[in-house]
Amino acid sequence: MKKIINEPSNVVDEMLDGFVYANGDRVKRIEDTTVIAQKDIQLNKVALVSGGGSGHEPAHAGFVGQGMLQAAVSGEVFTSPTPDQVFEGIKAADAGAGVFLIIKNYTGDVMNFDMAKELAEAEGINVDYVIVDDDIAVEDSTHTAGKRGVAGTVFVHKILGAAADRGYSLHDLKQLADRLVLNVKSVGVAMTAATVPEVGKPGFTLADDEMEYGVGIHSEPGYKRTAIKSAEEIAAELTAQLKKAFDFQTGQEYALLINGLGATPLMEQYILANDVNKQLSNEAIAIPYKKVGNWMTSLDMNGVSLTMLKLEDDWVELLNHPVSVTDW
Amino acid sequence: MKKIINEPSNVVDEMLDGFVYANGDRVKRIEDTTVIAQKDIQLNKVALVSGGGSGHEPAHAGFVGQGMLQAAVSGEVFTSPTPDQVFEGIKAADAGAGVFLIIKNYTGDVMNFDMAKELAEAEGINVDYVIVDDDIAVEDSTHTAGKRGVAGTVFVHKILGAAADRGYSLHDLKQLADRLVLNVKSVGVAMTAATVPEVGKPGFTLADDEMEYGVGIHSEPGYKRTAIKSAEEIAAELTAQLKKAFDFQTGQEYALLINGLGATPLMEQYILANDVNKQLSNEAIAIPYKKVGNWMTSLDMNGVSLTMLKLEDDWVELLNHPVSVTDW
Amino acid sequence: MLTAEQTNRWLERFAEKIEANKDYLSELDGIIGDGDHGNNMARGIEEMRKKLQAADPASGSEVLKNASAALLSKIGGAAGPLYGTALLEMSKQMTEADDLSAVVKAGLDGVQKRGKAEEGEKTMIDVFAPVYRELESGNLTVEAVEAAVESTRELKATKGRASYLGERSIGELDPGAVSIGYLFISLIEEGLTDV
Amino acid sequence: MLTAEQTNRWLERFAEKIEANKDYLSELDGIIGDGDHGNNMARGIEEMRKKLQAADPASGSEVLKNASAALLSKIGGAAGPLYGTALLEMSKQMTEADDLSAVVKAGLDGVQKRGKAEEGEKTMIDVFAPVYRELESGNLTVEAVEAAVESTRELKATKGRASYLGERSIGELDPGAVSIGYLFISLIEEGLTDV
Ligand SMILES: Nc1ncnc2c1ncn2[C@@H]1O[C@H](COP(=O)(O)OP(=O)(O)O)[C@@H](O)[C@H]1O
Ligand SMILES: Nc1ncnc2c1ncn2[C@@H]1O[C@H](COP(=O)(O)OP(=O)(O)O)[C@@H](O)[C@H]1O
Ligand SMILES: [Mg+2]
Ligand SMILES: [Mg+2]
Ligand SMILES: [Mg+2]
Ligand SMILES: [Mg+2]
Repeated sequence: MKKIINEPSNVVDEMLDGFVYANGDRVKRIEDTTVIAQKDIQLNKVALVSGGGSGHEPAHAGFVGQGMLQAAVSGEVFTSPTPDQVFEGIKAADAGAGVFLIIKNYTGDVMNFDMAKELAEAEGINVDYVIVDDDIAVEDSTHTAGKRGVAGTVFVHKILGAAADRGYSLHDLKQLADRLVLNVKSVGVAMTAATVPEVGKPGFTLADDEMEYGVGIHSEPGYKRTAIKSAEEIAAELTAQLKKAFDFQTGQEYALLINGLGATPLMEQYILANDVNKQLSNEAIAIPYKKVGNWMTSLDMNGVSLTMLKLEDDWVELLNHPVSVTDW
Repeated sequence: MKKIINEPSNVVDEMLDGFVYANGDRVKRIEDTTVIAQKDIQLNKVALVSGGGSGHEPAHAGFVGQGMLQAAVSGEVFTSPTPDQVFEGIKAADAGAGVFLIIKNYTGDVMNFDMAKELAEAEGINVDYVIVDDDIAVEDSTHTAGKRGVAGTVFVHKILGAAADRGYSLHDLKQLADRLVLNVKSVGVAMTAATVPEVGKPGFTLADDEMEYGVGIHSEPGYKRTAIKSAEEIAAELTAQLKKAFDFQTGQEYALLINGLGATPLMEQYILANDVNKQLSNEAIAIPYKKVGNWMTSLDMNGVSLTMLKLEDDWVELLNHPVSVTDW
Repeated sequence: MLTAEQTNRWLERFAEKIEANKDYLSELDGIIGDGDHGNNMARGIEEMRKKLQAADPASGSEVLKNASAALLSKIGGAAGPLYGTALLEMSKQMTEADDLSAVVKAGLDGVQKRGKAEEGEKTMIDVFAPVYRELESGNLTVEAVEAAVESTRELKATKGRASYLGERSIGELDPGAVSIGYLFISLIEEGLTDV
Repeated sequence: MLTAEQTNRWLERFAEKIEANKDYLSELDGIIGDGDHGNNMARGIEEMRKKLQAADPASGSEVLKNASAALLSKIGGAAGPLYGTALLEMSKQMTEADDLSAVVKAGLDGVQKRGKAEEGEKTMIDVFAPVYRELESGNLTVEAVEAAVESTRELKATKGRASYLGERSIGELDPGAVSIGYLFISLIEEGLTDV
């Protein structure tokens, strides 16, 4: 395992301290917690809190700041944070207008955030939430824990953050959030699995000439293992999945996110972007917003995911709303 | 070789198209060239042009935009661009007040940019330049091509870009640039070498338990191969090298850049940042500016570099000057 | 009901089993989940030990409450809220009832309310529920717990992370079933099922 | 001086050698440089062929000028400006002198002005310079070129990318010396050294 770390069990604590060291003008760490909170939170705006297991950097701490998240709560690597930590995040973020939680759809995250919500409500803080389940690689049936929350969560952070910054009430944010999650879908491909520091070996193994479609951001299994494909073929597969899931209609507008999973060079992400463009230019849809880079990673996983968000109303404006965060 | 590409010989062309697809609101590609230029360049300001071999993304195209570079010229992977391409970049960037070139110190870059400068001057464009040679892993003696230009170049882009945005003349920019390059130093460590797509195998090999200090961003050899060290030990070594090179004095101020080389997760970069902080907090110097992330990468190299810039005058302000680029 | 001393013995034995089987639990989770169950449980157990040693509780209920808080604040993931809820609900019930099976039933109900899983979905419920039934009918044995744990092997997961594997989740034990099995085996081994 | 037809033959033979040895040149560069010299040269050669086939030049000088422009615009790296300068300066000199050694000298001077390397620094200069001297004294042979190329093996690089290796650059051929060796060997093989 080639990692620049110290004790594997200390990676989260040290990372958070390093993050605050580097970005201390914008954020602070709430003492004795894993909460990164915005400094100088504006009063009387709904505060956004998100988080989850660590290992997805820059998510979520990199999105803390004016216009996006007011607090991010980090669990151990790939392990959802505990209710008391999330509760600390809620308290740190609350500016008197309530707190809105953005939760990725994993059993652990849902339960821990839900318990934190109960704790906060018991202290008189208004809390509402949304569960993001954008990963179309998983069937949404009674036979699974439901679709997973992956990179599409980043669009949800951004748009809700902008809306909160513009003064949306908790109720209005909830309405918007519910529509957002219905409209955001992602699918990924992995060339290698991630290695959790405390585990010391990759979550699964792919042969030198293999890749897998649909792998989750914690190395959850995908839907198809195959020989390595060209960028063009990968773009064709990923866009076909999204096309099917959305059922593209003439005149629709979408935002697009190409997300590196941690070890994939930006060069390859842009090559894929070029091929995605070629695929989508055959469709009668418009893509007025695009973003490429590492946003919701999976430690050192080599791979990418493709997210599309069907745009409604003023969502492009909200995507373009200025933010003051470390990574956008 | 697990890469998301098509024809290895087409990676640069496709990447540039993908880049413009994603960032077309801000940049354009000059037709039939490898030049990415800012749209709507402001008249009568000195324009900045940089570039070099590809494979260092987001450098350099990611820095094109108001307040930083007006054009970036890409060569083949790890191969300096040709004079005609650089000349196209100069022409695309020129807004009537002259063009300033930021060149990394490699024999090829220096010669190709120099020939481009001659071509531009022959057409009446005022051109000046600076050569960045921040890599202290290399001895600066008559026995080498001189110190290499690596991640410190990013600080030079940022500060000169801000100065140009504030209206510095070509002459004043040159003065500033000459002082900057004397004050910026970097040193890196690699866990793995990069694989150039057309080559298909890593530029060198390190055993599973080995790493190498001082490796260059094109897999040039470093100064010490050793067993894998902890983040703490790596921070101690890198800061010791910089301390020696700068000869830290009480009261000095520095800017700090922790730069991922492509395949190193942000988590590890922040862990290293934390250890760098521990090391530097023993010194009587201040670090009023810090930045962590992938800025000057080496394809899929696993490793990091540490850059320090001894601050003078208003350089912190220039570092904080707002920019409108894809990656900052 | 259980005294503080009895409950401490129960949980200490449970802690030892978790620590001894930390890697095994993570390995099981590596096959059908994300490989962290042993680490998660061990982190919680360490905190629980600290809390239990520092406290001077008056009752078994109080011990369980302290343990619940420790586990809830350190395990994380799916197991954290479930163990936290199980122990908290058992703690509450202990102050009211004098019947161990009612106590376990309260824990089971809490976990089902929290996790929405039924029997047969390849989770800790597949141990929790039969254990409750055996307790009620007065013949809970180590073998019965082990049989319940073993029964998860042939189940297809439809809850939790293992559900993403679909058919491929069949053939391996559920890690949460194994770890909660240790909880009940510890209870039996400490001779607390018929106090 | 060389006619257009002669110069075309010279460069075509050179092109063939580069293409045949593309991988070899990159391998050599992989040992002491960054492994791209063969690819760089091949990219330039491909463009040169295209340009030379499309053109209808009146003189050898014009052929060299076209070739220079092609190489300059496609090789990149260190070799691009050096080859471009060498051919451009030779082209210029051809219009003035009728002496091949003077033409080669002009190329050598151009490369030295551009790259600031002296003999003994393990670069293409270590072939270029002796070739010029042999030409001047009238006995340039393939063996002499090969000996010059071979002489770079024992040199320590102090210019270009190989210089970062210091002592470790000793023991391997310099890729640029090998490629420029092909240029002069092609000249001899086409029988153009004494026209
Ligand atoms: N909805 C649920 N109800 C009951 N138990 C569950 C549920 N979801 C998961 N579990 C249990 O949790 C265990 C996994 O715990 P753990 O690995 O610590 O959490 P995570 O899945 O978040 O990594 C599973 O083996 C299963 O027994
Ligand atoms: N300063 C110089 N003068 C003359 N030749 C040089 C000089 N620097 C490098 N070279 C030649 O260039 C060759 C390397 O070319 P190439 O690999 O294409 O460029 P790069 O080093 O930029 O990758 C070396 O083998 C050497 O012969
Ligand atoms: Mg987990
Ligand atoms: Mg090169
Ligand atoms: Mg798990
Ligand atoms: Mg080379």
